[in-house]
Amino acid sequence: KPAFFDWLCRMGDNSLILGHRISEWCGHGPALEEDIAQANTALDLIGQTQMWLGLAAEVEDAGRSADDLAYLRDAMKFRNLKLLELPNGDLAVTLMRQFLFDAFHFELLTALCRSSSPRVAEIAAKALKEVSYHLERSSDLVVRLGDGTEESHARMQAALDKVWPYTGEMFAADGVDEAVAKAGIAPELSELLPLWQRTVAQVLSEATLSQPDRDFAAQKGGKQGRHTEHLGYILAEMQFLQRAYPGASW
Amino acid sequence: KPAFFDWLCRMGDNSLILGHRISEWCGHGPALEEDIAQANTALDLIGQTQMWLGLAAEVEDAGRSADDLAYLRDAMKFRNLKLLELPNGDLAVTLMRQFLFDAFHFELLTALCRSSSPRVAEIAAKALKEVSYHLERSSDLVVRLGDGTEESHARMQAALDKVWPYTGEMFAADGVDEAVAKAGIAPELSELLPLWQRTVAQVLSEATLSQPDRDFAAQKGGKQGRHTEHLGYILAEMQFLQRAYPGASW
Amino acid sequence: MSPEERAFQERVDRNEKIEPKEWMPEGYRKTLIRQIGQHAHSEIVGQLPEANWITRAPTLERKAILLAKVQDEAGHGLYLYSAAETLGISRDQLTEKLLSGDMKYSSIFNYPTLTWADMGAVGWLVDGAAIMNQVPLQRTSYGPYSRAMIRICKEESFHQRQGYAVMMKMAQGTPEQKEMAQDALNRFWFPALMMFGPSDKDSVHSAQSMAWKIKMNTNDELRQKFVDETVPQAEFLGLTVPDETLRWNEEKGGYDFAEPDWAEFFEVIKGNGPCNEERLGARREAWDNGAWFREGLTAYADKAAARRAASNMAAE
Amino acid sequence: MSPEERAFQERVDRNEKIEPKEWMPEGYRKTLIRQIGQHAHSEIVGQLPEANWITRAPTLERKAILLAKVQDEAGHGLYLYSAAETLGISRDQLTEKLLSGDMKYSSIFNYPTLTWADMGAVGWLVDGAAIMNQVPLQRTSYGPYSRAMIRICKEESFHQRQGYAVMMKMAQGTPEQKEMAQDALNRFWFPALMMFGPSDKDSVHSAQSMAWKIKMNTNDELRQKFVDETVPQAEFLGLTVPDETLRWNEEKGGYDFAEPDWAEFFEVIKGNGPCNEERLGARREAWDNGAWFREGLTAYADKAAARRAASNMAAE
Repeated sequence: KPAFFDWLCRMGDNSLILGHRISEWCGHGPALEEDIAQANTALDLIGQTQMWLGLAAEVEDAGRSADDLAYLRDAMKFRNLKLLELPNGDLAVTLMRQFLFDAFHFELLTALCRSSSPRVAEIAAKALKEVSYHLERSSDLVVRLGDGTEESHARMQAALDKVWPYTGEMFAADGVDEAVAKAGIAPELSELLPLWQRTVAQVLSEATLSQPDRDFAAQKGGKQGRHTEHLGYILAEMQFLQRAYPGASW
Repeated sequence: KPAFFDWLCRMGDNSLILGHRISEWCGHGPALEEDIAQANTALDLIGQTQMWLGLAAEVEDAGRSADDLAYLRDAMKFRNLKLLELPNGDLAVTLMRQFLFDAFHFELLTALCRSSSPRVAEIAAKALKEVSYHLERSSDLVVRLGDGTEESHARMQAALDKVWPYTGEMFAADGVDEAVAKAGIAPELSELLPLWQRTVAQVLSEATLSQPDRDFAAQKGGKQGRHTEHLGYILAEMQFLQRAYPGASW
Repeated sequence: MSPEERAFQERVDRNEKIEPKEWMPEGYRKTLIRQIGQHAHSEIVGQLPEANWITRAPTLERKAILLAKVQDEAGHGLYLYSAAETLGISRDQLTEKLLSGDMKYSSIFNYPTLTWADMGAVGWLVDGAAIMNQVPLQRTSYGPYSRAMIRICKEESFHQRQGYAVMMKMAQGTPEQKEMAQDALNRFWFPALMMFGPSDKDSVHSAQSMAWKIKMNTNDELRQKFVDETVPQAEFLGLTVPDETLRWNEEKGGYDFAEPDWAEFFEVIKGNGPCNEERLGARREAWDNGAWFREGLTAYADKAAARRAASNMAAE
Repeated sequence: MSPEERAFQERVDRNEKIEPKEWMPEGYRKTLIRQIGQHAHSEIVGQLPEANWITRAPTLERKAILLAKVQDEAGHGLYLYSAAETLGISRDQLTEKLLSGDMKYSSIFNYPTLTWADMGAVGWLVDGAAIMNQVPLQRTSYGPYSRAMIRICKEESFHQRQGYAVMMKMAQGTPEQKEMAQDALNRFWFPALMMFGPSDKDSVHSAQSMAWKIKMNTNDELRQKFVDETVPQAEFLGLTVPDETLRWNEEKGGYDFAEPDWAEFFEVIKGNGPCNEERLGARREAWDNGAWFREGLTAYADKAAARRAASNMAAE
């Protein structure tokens, strides 16, 4: 059960933190269609956060709500991947991060539709519909911008090089991952790796981008609460009102 | 007394918020000497904050400390000038803001050394020593960068144009200012204006910069708690620990 | 009036819709471009004051609602730019006019959003005032504009209700929340009244626009209507409208109220509002930083078209 | 050994200080440049992990202390660059070597500071380890370096005490604070042990450096000393050193302890630590963004000199 709770926090924190980062683009996007798509993705992710953290709160059964989990935990207790808390950079970094995560997220949710937990399967099925679209959009943009102008190609390649060392954490299973896999709640992460690699290889090739020659698993720790220095700033901003006005109702 | 408290908060919040902004440069300055000088200025300003807010807390006599005032008020209750919460921009904006404020701060503290409140006079005398040096340094840098390269000149002029509409607030007296002036605690702000104008005109002329042709008082409200959108972000960051761990001792 | 102009005016008078390819007076076209363009720009710039609180929204639910709202606004921008495009001006041209300062956006968005209560006040008052303007425009004479308005009004009234709900929570919340709510009302009341434009006696172009059914009511009519609807809502919230002269006038069946400070209004229009530089700066930065993105997509589209052409050629 | 080299070595053996203009072997000069340069770079880069918490320091007092500390570090950088300059290399040259990755800085600064307790842990453990290295270097053979070390050590031991005081507050604070303190110790323990460099058996150049009195103790000696001093301090705080194998060895009069993960050490050195890119990126950005500032000052200085020359000429 503690492992299940922890794992649910990972799911919820991933969507919360990525949703937060994307929402920073609101009103600042390069084209109206892109603004709308980003806001929509953020909205989907916040919705998924409500479901995952809602279930986490139920499983924990300690009287906390999804909002309590989102707004009243400090960085050490957050379980999201480090990849997702990286600053947005130029839009290239944002989109590349999105694609690399979407490709993983899609496979994970697909597998979760067969979870031994009906609640998990139900949430996964709902989220999968949205994430299928996220992946479609982000892989399409990676292809078009990778194979666009010289500048867009260079930016996308630089973005890929930058975020690559953070991608391995998605597949690095620890005790929590093993426990939920054993219980049939979630798949073995190692099973997802070849699927992810295939998607990534295919999209990057179509995008005329080269897979970086760097250890893709150099950066880890987020799932265990050891984050980058960026997360603290995200939370200071995100949690301000709940922290400053404890107990108020909004 | 409420006016005195409010006025002391203005003094303390000015140094707190400017100190905060400058401290953002720590480790990111253009030259080691500049890093040291910026950190030193920030340090002076935080020290002054402790004195002003400490006295404000005494005057209020409601059991709050300087730290409570700094860390547990939300933006509406902050009384600093809008000028001081503007983002740092390039170093040109930071230095120009510093100079324009230092020139005011210097005259204000000079006058406050003759305050009818011995406590105010004492703090002012201490702060004046530091601020004399701040003004010396910032006016020197404005001159050297204004009359430096074409690029440094252009940056300093752009910085001046940008922050200029925020300077008038320093001299815009309201009921609080009038009350403390009447009590002999603080000078009439209008008396400081010609002194400030003389310093500014002299330094800008030596710096080969032109005084902007814009209303210098277009931006107001900070002293009454109506700030820019930037202050909320400053406070979210600054106050995080005190908000997240109420009552803890550090 | 030429025969064409007369025929045109008769169609308008008969409430027929004018469609893009049909003849219209140059003035009609120009006025519409200016009005629809300004409206579109307002939707786009209007994202910024609210985007300012998305990352700080106090609950997941409120964050989702705010995101959806900002997304809707971008969508409205899209409809309106499309409507303007039917008049022969491209979205990029309109954007350049916005960024150069050639075209304006609603001056309300040059005021900052300083507390969470502002998310309530903006929804309640700003969207409220916007709706007051827009509802009659559903019957405007230009077809594409009228249809855009119908879609937009539906969503806007939803936004206004959400804003009022936020305001309600705040007004009924802790003393600090109530203070924020009152402060938000204090700050947004007069700027909201300004949204209807200058007083009728100072308003230019109005008569022609009304004849063309581009403008359906006078500024003062709409302002009165807004005050009459909003004051009871404020009372219901337990908040005080920041106008000491406000009182019910039995005779006219509406409130007497103070004029906004028109000097401030014209200052803001001129660029000296609290956030003019931030707002336009943010949009310029977004546009400039996005150049590589737009160019990349265009280059890809060109390459893809060339590839398709080549493979068609090969297939022939 | 040439006669000059022999004479030089004898002076070193007699504990005479070598001064800038005196003859010295090329290897001595080069090794010193590398060592002093690395040390200077470490002071500069070392500002970043602590600067990360200045804007979030929990009280005004703590903020002031932290600011003063970061300022001191910049000052140490200044002394050390000056010491290096006496060996014939300029500060700008050294900076370029840092930014190009040619010269290193202490790998400890590639670890992030994640909670406020890290401000304690960095002061206590990182400054503690640095002092352990630096105290003997006050007696180093090169005069300017030795004098810089004397000034620096005084301030560093002050920093270490302040760090320990923060740690004490945290360890004696709320359960959450204690948890942060323990977590900080867990994260910084092994990286602190790495600060003394690889085990003696893997350490190159050591013998020559020790003969020249550039290095005063072996890596393992210093590491042992650090562990022996630090473990009781951790116990006093009520914190647990994250090393299950740690135990007192009566026979050697010191602790037995686990080696750090040297594979991790070499990965971090290679650039794959948690923050290598952030740290070097921040310094590069600072340098690049500051170019106009440095150029502006130089241009002014040139103009001012020319003006002085002209007015002197006129006066003659």
